[in-house]
Amino acid sequence: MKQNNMLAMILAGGRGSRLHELTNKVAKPAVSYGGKYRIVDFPLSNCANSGIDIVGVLTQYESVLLNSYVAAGGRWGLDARESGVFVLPPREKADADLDVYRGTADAISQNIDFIDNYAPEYVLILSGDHIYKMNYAKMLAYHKEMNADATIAVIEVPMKEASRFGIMNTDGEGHIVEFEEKPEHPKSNLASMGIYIFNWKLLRKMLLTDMKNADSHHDFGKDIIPQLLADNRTLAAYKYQGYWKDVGTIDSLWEANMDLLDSNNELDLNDPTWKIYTEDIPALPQYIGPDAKINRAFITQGCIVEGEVKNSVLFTGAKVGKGAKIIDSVLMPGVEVEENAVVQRALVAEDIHIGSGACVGSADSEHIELIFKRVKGVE
Amino acid sequence: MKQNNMLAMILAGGRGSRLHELTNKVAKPAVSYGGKYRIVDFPLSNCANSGIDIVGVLTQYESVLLNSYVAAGGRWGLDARESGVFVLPPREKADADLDVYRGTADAISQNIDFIDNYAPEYVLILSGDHIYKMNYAKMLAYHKEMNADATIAVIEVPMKEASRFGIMNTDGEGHIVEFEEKPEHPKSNLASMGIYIFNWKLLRKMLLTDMKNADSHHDFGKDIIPQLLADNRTLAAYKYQGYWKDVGTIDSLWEANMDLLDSNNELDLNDPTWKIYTEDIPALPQYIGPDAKINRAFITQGCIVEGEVKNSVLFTGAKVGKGAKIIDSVLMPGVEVEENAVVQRALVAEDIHIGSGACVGSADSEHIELIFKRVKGVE
Amino acid sequence: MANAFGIIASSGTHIKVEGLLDYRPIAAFSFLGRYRVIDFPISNMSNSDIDHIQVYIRRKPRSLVEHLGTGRHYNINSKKGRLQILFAQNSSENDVYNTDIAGYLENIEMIERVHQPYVIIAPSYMVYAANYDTLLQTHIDSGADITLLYHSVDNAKEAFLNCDILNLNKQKGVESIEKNRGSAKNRNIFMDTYIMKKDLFVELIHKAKKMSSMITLPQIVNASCSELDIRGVAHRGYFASITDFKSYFDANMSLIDLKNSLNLFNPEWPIYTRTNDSCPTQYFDNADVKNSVVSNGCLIEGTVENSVIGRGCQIKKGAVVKNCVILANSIIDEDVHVENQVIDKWAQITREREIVAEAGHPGYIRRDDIL
Amino acid sequence: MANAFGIIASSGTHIKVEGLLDYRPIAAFSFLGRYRVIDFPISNMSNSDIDHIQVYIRRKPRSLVEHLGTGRHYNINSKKGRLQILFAQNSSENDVYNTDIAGYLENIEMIERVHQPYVIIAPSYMVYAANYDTLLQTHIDSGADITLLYHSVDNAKEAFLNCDILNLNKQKGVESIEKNRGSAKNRNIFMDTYIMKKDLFVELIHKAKKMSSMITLPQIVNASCSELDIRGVAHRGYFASITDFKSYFDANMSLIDLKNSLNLFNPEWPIYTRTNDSCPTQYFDNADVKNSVVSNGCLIEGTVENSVIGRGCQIKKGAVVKNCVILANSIIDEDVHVENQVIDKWAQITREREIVAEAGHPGYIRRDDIL
Repeated sequence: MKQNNMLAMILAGGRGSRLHELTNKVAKPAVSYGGKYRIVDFPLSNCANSGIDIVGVLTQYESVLLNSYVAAGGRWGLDARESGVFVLPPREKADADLDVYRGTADAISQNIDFIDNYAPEYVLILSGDHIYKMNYAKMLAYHKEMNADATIAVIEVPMKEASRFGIMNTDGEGHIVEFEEKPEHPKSNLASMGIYIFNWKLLRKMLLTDMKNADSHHDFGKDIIPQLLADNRTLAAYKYQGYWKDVGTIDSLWEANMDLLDSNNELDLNDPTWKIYTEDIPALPQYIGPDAKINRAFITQGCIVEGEVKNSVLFTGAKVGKGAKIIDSVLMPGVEVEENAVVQRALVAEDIHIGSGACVGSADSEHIELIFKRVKGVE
Repeated sequence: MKQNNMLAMILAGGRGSRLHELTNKVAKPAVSYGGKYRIVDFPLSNCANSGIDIVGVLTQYESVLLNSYVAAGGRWGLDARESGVFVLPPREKADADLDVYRGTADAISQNIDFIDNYAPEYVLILSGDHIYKMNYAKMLAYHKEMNADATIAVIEVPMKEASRFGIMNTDGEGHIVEFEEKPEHPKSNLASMGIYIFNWKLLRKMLLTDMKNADSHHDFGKDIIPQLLADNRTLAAYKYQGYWKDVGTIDSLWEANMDLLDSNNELDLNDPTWKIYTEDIPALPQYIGPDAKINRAFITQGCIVEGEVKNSVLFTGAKVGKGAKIIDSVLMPGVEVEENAVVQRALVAEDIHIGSGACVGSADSEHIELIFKRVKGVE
Repeated sequence: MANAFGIIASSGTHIKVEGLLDYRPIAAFSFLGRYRVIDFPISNMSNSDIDHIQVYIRRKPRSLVEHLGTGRHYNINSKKGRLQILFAQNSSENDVYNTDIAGYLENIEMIERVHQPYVIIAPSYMVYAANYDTLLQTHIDSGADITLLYHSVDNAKEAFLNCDILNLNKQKGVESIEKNRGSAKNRNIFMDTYIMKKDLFVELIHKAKKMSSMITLPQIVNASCSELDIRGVAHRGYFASITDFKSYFDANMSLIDLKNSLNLFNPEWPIYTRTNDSCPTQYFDNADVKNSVVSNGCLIEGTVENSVIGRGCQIKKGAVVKNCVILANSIIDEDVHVENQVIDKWAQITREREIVAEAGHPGYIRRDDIL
Repeated sequence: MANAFGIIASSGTHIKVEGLLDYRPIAAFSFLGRYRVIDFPISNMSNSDIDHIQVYIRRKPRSLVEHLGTGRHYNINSKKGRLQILFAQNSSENDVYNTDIAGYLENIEMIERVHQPYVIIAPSYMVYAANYDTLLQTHIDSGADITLLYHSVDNAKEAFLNCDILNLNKQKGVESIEKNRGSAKNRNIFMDTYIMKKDLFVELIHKAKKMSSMITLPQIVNASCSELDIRGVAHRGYFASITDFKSYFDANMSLIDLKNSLNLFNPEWPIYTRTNDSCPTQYFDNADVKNSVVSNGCLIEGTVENSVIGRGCQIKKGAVVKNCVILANSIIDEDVHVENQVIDKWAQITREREIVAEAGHPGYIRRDDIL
């Protein structure tokens, strides 16, 4: 029957505390991005488009919104008969008390029973907070071709930034021979994307051992991968080329949004053969008023623009009043900027009102300003 | 818009330990019943048929199967655009550590944020492990008509059994004036079914107070209802008539299955206007062999009967070999009874094989025998 | 959970929308960029808690069948509820036989098998918001046999010429239904919306059949005005009737005005549609967009004024689009100037530099056409 | 994620199944109680990782449209995949115009817009299990232009009389396709299943159109046998072709034998269908059921032997059902004796005490009929 016998597990437990107030109420994977998406739409749509039917989402911190959001698997077409998105928070078990996940590997260990239900041959481990498009079916084909025990997706980063990443050193045939976490003197510029394919039988065995190891951090990068190397297992590096972004900070989240304004942006959300699916919110089409001025912008349905928008991204339901100016900024869903207000180099959080005539952000700030509280009008 | 502005919360955390080995791996609401159903199909189908769109399922103990099962809301049609079944296990929060639910009321308290998302006017609280058909829309209409702060569904039980239940004493107009948990000398025979409708604003306020009360058991029966009475709130009793069964023991689970064999059984699973929906498993229709003998039986698709079945219920994929006899018994999904084996007054757990010629159970046992381990053949 | 089921009728054979109708029924027409006309009656029903809806289709069913699916996107529970697509055979012998009544008769068992006691019948060529649940209650409380919905207009001389009108007495009793001949300004336009008991509906179908094979539902209701208690109920809010090419164009244009739009769209009464998973629209450096309604998935480098732009359109550099209704996936190439046009799906305007019609007489560009 | 999209063709006009075909196309025929014939080709495709499937319908689409829905129950991802229902207009002028080619031409843009390079075409009137993914690989590896699936039989004199046969050379090259005239016992029955490049398929459609409006796909493929490399691949396992009333009855009966059944049904290759949410079947005190296939939702008090019973049927006390195929929701009343019958949906046999046809010549009871 289905040949793509691979189940995906998305690690979506990150608190994303460097996103400050944006993650006060939602987990990082549920943060809004690109006008109408949430970050987790990317790994989930990638799974759907890669023909993966069963996806487990490992959540932890304050995840009521994330849980409800991903549970509606139909958004990604993942609700056919033998398909589903399953939210997997820590559970109480017959032989173990309720406890948080101790690390990325522990999150999988605690859900061995879930995975066993589907008896997959391969398990794909993903992070829930990266923005990219990848065909995991191709990565699996490479994994099989390489006869690997595990395959890790890697991306070339500028050599000078390599010491910020987990770096994979490979031999001439694409086998990983060494893994260094944030090396001071990197030997290669192949950074791990935190995307792994494992043969399930092997991983299962390793996790059972790892669970009992008191010295382990129960982490893929720190424990499982080094152990595989120590055991002389075949680890393949799958080179990815294309857009990939970890939006860990307000600046990088803003930047990732700004990337969409380029006429030939690498992410290309308009590609009909690899759509990114998301929640479908009933909304009017965009209303562009008689006095509006729009220049380099990414605007979605439900927006009403009566003022000026320049070099900015407007999320669902954002409203820009007459005479208002939005420059180099991101307006998250439901933001309302009243008449004559000015927003510049700012990221305005969901549902925030900027009163008429108010000015937020500034053209020459080093960092992007996050506006997360109502701003009163000045008129 | 939708007038039935009521959200349902199903308490599905019960361990069901009196069901012994049946609940080793699954929570009680996920236990199989009636040939093709699981117990939780009943409250979920009732919700769907009553026009409720949002259902939260509060799980706790070892719920990987239950969680995956209810998450596929499409089984009950609860996956339309503004509809969904959401699994709600205990969560870690910004201001609170991960902890188990301390009681039925605490389970709701810990999910106030979930409920608030939907801003319902009414909240329906249900238990996930009772078998019955009820139109909650009618109960809500009664709640409104009575202008009640809370409405509790009650059922008449034989007076001599009343002391096993939570008993509601009412005035002439259907208002609850007193609540007694398992009273030694019951004043009425109206037993609480554990089904409550609350005005959400009021319940929310009470839960916030209850959470902080160190002396509370955080339980609806023990704390919230008595408090409502103490506060002189209007509590209405909604009298239910019809089949209702708590299948807490092996004997009562067996009995509930046997009830289906009556030609005019009260539950009437064949009623086209109130169907019970469940997982749809690809299976052949029933195969009845050339030498089969079937007499008073409830048999579902995927079964293959080549022997004799009398007064018994066969679940999906059960197989009865040539010459085998199934009498007064329940064969759970995937049970295989080989040639010439005899099963009598027994409940055979999922996927168990009974070897050829073996005999299990006995015609005159006091209790129903639970077979949960493979039985070897004797030939 | 309403006490009624819904019927969405296929539009009558007297309604002709040149061009667009060659490819799909009016129900499947694109409307205001992201909707289809049928989204309005279905959303009205779904919002009114009607969860069993029968949609009648006579011809060109493909796009409508695909758009409707199982109705999940209209918030209809697919187990308890049912969005049922029923087909009326299109007689090619003589169009006069293709009445609404013929379609109902062909599917009469499907109507008889429904268990709700009331039926609400709505047209698939009109755009309005209405709470059928409230109307049903009004109908039941009034004791009337049939309730008809109407909209009072003051431009019946020049508009709504293909619609029926209700003649009402002081008590809102319907004295007759007749064609609007454009003879008076003020008229009560019949919104082709009926509420009655299912049994009466079935009775009327059979009665009509006996009278003539050409008789339609409004005609048999009109013929019953003296025997039955038939009442009109006035509708307020936005109302448009798509009965010809001009009225289709005008209805779209009228909703570019946000004030009109808010008269139809209400966050408490969502109009659902099927998502296409398009990404947001990208406006480039030289984009100049004013007073327009734009759908997602577009790439806009040119000038757009006073227009409705469908999903996935491209307006290239130097292109000028004025007073147009552009349907999904069309391309207006560099330096092309289009004005007063309805441009059907997948069209590409590349070679022709100027396609301009005079105001009040919009032109039509065919689907998949390359100009 | 296969490299191919699927087409499920509507059955040719030369195939007539008396009675049943009046109400629905063969694709929508009930089969073995809980299935419909089309469940087999769609499940084959879904199991072969084909997630874009076009189903062509020419007439009476209602039950098929309802059964197919959006394809979720066939395990087709509704976002990435697509179960597309395409309609071929049924010409009432002259049935000879209603060819498969005419249907493809009518929807040619829908075929051209597909991005998969290969197409697999399967019939909607045959019952078999096959892995199209393996076949596609075989096709690609062989370098053939077209691969055709066939089944070798030894009863072609009396069965498969309305089917085509393949004449093969030693290398499995197809030399010609012709009608089975019943002139030989051993024949390679063509399973009306094609694998080729999409571009070649489109080319053949246009070529056929130029030759004659009456030409069909097997005919144009036959006409191409000398130019193209066309090969046959043998199919093993259960195979039935429903081309007339008798073959429909026989196919159902053949699967009462569990051995045959296991030749078609395989837990690793599930045949999906749309659930009706029926409860299990209830057997009462006096039930006497032997050698039969029974669907869910039945109430059985009588005797059933050697029969296929559809969903929700009632066999009342004293009733005797032998060698019958009973479709859903029919009622066999007390003491009624039926034998060798196909009983269509919603029929009630109440007054007639005995309806018995002779073996080998099954009778047919109409849908909704009361006897």
